[in-house]
Amino acid sequence: MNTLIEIKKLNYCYPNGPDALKNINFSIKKGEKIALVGPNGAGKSTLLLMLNGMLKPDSGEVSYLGEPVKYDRKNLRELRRKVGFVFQNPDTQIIAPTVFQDVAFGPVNLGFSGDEVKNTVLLSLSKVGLRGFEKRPPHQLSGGEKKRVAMAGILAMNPDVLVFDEPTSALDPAGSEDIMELLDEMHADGKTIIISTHDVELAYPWADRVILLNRGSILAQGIPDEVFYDKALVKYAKLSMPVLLELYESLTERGLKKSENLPKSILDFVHILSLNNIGNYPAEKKEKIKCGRIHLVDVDKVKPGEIQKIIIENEILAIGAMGSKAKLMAEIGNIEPDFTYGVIDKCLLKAINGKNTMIITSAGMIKRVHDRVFEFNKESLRDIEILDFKNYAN
Amino acid sequence: MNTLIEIKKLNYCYPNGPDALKNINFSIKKGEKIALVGPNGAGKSTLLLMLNGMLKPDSGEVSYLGEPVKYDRKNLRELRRKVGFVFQNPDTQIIAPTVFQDVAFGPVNLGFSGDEVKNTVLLSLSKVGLRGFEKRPPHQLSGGEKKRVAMAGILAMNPDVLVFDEPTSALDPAGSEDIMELLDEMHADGKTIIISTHDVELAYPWADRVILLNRGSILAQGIPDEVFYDKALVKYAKLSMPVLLELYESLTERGLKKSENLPKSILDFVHILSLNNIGNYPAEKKEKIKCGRIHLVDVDKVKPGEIQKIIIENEILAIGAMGSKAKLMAEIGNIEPDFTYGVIDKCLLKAINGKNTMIITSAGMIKRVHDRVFEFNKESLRDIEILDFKNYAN
Amino acid sequence: MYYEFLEDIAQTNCIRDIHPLIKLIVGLGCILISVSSKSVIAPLLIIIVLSIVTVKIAGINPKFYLKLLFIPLGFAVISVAVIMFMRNSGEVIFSYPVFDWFNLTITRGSVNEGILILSRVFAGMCSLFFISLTTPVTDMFLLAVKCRIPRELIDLSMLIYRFIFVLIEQAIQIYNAQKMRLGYGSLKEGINSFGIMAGALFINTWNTAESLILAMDSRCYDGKFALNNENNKLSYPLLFVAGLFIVILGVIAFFTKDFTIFGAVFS
Amino acid sequence: MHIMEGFLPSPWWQIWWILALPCLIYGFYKLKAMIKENRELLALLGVAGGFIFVLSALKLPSVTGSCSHPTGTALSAVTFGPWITAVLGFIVLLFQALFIAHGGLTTLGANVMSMAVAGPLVGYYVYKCLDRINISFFVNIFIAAFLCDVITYCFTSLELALAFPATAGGFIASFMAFFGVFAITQIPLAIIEALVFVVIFKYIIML
Repeated sequence: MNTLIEIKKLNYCYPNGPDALKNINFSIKKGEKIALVGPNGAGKSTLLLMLNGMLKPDSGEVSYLGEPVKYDRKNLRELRRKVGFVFQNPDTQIIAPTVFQDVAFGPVNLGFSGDEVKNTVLLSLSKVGLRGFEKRPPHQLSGGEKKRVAMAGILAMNPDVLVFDEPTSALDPAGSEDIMELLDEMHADGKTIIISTHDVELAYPWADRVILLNRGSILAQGIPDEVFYDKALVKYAKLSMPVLLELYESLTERGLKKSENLPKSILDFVHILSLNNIGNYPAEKKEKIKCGRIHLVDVDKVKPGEIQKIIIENEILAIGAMGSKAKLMAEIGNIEPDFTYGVIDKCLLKAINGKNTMIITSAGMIKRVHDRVFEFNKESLRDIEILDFKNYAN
Repeated sequence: MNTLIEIKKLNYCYPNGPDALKNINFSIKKGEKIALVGPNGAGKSTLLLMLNGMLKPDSGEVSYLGEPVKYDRKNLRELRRKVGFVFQNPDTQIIAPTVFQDVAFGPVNLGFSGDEVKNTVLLSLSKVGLRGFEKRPPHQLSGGEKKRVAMAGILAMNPDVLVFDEPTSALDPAGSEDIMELLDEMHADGKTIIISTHDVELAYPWADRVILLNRGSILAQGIPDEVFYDKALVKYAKLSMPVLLELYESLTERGLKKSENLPKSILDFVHILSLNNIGNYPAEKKEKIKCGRIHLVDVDKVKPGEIQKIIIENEILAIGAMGSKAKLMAEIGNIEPDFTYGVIDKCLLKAINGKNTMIITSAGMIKRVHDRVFEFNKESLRDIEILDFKNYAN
Repeated sequence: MYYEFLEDIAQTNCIRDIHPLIKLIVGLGCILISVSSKSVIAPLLIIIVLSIVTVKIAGINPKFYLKLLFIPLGFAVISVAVIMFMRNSGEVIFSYPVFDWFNLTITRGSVNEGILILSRVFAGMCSLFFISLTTPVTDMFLLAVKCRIPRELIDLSMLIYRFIFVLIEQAIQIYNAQKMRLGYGSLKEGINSFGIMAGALFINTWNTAESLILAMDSRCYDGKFALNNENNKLSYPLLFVAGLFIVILGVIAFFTKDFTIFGAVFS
Repeated sequence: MHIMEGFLPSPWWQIWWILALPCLIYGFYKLKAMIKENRELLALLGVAGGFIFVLSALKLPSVTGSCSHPTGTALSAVTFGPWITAVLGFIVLLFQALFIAHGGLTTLGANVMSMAVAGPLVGYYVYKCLDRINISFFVNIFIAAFLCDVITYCFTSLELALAFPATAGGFIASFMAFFGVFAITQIPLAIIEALVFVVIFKYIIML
């Protein structure tokens, strides 16, 4: 992995304002998922605006792929094409009177031809699950839909890096999960993703790396476990510990054996407790019973009509859909997925309780499922099986 | 407790829009804490707007203290004075050039005299912890401060019922905790409080009663435990289960003994696990050791300077401040409180781990601390002691 | 407090997918025929036909449509009354002396003219409603480009279109918040509250503009706005029918030009 | 005070369109020059146009029968000058006709002349002149906004009177009649709107 964005000794203050950013140093590697975490007013948005040259630092340097950013018109345009920025409030980001026109705004200004524009726009809209919305005026969309239009508008410019300012603010749980799922899909597509948020529950399981910001300075950066498990640090940053970590901490204080990894999800927590011989599945206690199987359906290879059959034949009790294509397929096949976010972990949880599950997803994410299950099996000494349905028809 | 607001067979639809509310029936008793929970677009805000007559139902009845609401000018004014409404977005609620003028908007319209206006405004501002902010222009305030100005503006009209639309939206954890703490203070002041939210983690431990809304209809109403523990219901309402409940459910599925009450906080969870003989404090396992003590300091009776002394004399390891007065005192006494929200439970958690804690609070909340500790002792068969510091000086 | 936007209804009406050109030909054609009609026949025909089309085919709620027709009533009645008293010709049918030197008089000619103007107004409004309720403005921008209207003007219109809806939302929120704190109670409070709201909206406008500039910049704005890539399919048979309809109306208007209710006294 | 669709007969609606066009073209020419110099102004003008629409679409509560709010155009005239305001006013009036059935398409020319050209122009220059003679700022604002309002409706009466001159007394008598009838609602409205305008400026200055 090579360094994509590097910031060195950056200082910035708004005209007539207090210092907004003080001595910021960090670098972002290609393919990372970074969360910039801090309370309101910590300088998160200001820092993000540096990344695509919307603000120019007073001193210090921002470089992209090793080249210091030049603040002239041509170079800035180039940078902004590569570093896409999705603002917090979609109402001020959506410019045009229809969804199509808005998503086409970037491509048209980049000088794409008519057909290219059309193709990119339709592709971007289908990526965010909004095909068929082309003619709708933005003011008739819901908050989550507006956010996705804003995303499509940026995706249409095909950037390498995607920057999101508070991607889930003002969204309800279902809306937030949709958006986070979309971020994962984009990441699977090879994009580097940076989000800013004050929601620790959101950042903790999602991010590869966390940068903790307060009052314009970086307090800490590292993997989420390290950063969020430091109680004093989190408190100093005016944030709160993720609930699962706080519970884990309370329990270890009361004598729970510490585990190698900190719990990021319900699955992890159940696993940690079971390592302590707590809450083991009744049958599991007596003998090593077989875990449930995970049935992995490739959305491009299996027809919607066949899914019902797989479900019945394999005694499947819960279904997860990963990605917008999978959700669309579930809808066509008239299946109500039980999980649409954090799908793999939720299916693993069902599996260790002896239940069969199915994950519907597209080719890009299949490897991810295998990896996660392999890793979990290794760690927990279980043998959860994956059945691939790539060529069911044959 | 007598019925304050009652809604019967209410129907409403926006002109040319789809049905916004269908056959709504519920009643709110004096002194309740109600959370109206549902995804975005469920009709929460529309329903709230019915409560003070901003919208008139197409059919059905809204009554206040047993009297059906009359939609004429005079009666509406009276109703709006009694049912205060704080909007989601403070930017559209506080628009006067200074904080003082904004808070004074309601009292001036009520025809208060100059002195009365001044007194009410200053009192309201001190209730929300913003004394000294009178001359500040609102656009210079942080999100949390703006929200508190909006609250002060409503408090200044001295309503009986306070309605909050998404009180913590867009606030960071510290800001949200401050606001929820304020709601509790107002509740202790005798106000009935209704909030709308899509944040289940927020509503679950806070509310006395939850009304679950989706697509304009009430799906369920009842105590939070009942409503949120129903997985199918929560999923149908496009919400998510609170994390602790989800974990609890997974563990019971794996054989954890069900407890009488569902876990609302980390404390409850630790307690439930300890009932299962899990994660018991090492010392607790061998013999019944003494729990930590809770030192309860009345903010009106003890001087800030004396607190340091109490801390040292009693080996206090964690300090909680409840209410804005307590926080102010801690600041004066140069003490950094460890807890400012969910204080009692957090101190109980410390206490069962054998640590001494201190709670600083004002007279109105002292009884609440005693009640909660008494209840917890009864339930968990522990004997956590409270030491009252009401007259330390004497 | 605020109006329902016909645009929102147009976005979901039943004949949204017909090419805007056809709908504009019908709407504008009817407007032109009704303002130039010399008798009430053509306007009455337009009122009947377009109302049926709007309600039955485009599927607009008839109650709402009727409510819309009352919008012009106040202004129309007052103005028509003035005209009836001012433009006398022919036989006097009503006269009332107000002062010694002044008679309020209505004549056959002025009644005829009054009725004619009223019929034109209602036919004009029906045609306008037909356009407003069936043709979303978003469909018209591409047409405007084809008509060689300068791009800057169209781009500006598109921005205005978008921000009308953003700002109206804010205005409603501010208004509701004021209303809940008992603003607008008396005329004085009303003026004060409205002024504060307008001022706050003005400030918001500038802030919104600043974020908009940022957003446009971050999306590589280079002086271009995108258009919808395609309009609805233009159906030539339908175009022909629409054209025929207008021609027939025009012919009817021409041959009935001498018709008056109270006899031909009006030139 | 919008003249509705169908009210103005030929040739008057054509005449007002023909008179409005040069004003719009001149305004557009100025606007284009402004945007060329600083492209960001397009965004500002777009949002400002939205603001004018919203302000004029809000019904002033507690004043029934009100049907015109030139406050928006007056504010724009002070900010951007009267000619660019004419272009913004044109777009806003077009949207008003289509969105909320205020005004019409054939009468658009006449409405643009009265509301987006005559009113703002007089208001703007009165404001500029009074500014020179050291009159109190708020009094000046009041007078300018009041005149902006009154001129708009004088102009509308003029347009109506020209189209419908009285049989006895001709244009003058007709003008007096329209002017008199509408004065009942429009003069109080103009005073109220001028007061609102003063409050707006007091507010903006305080920030």
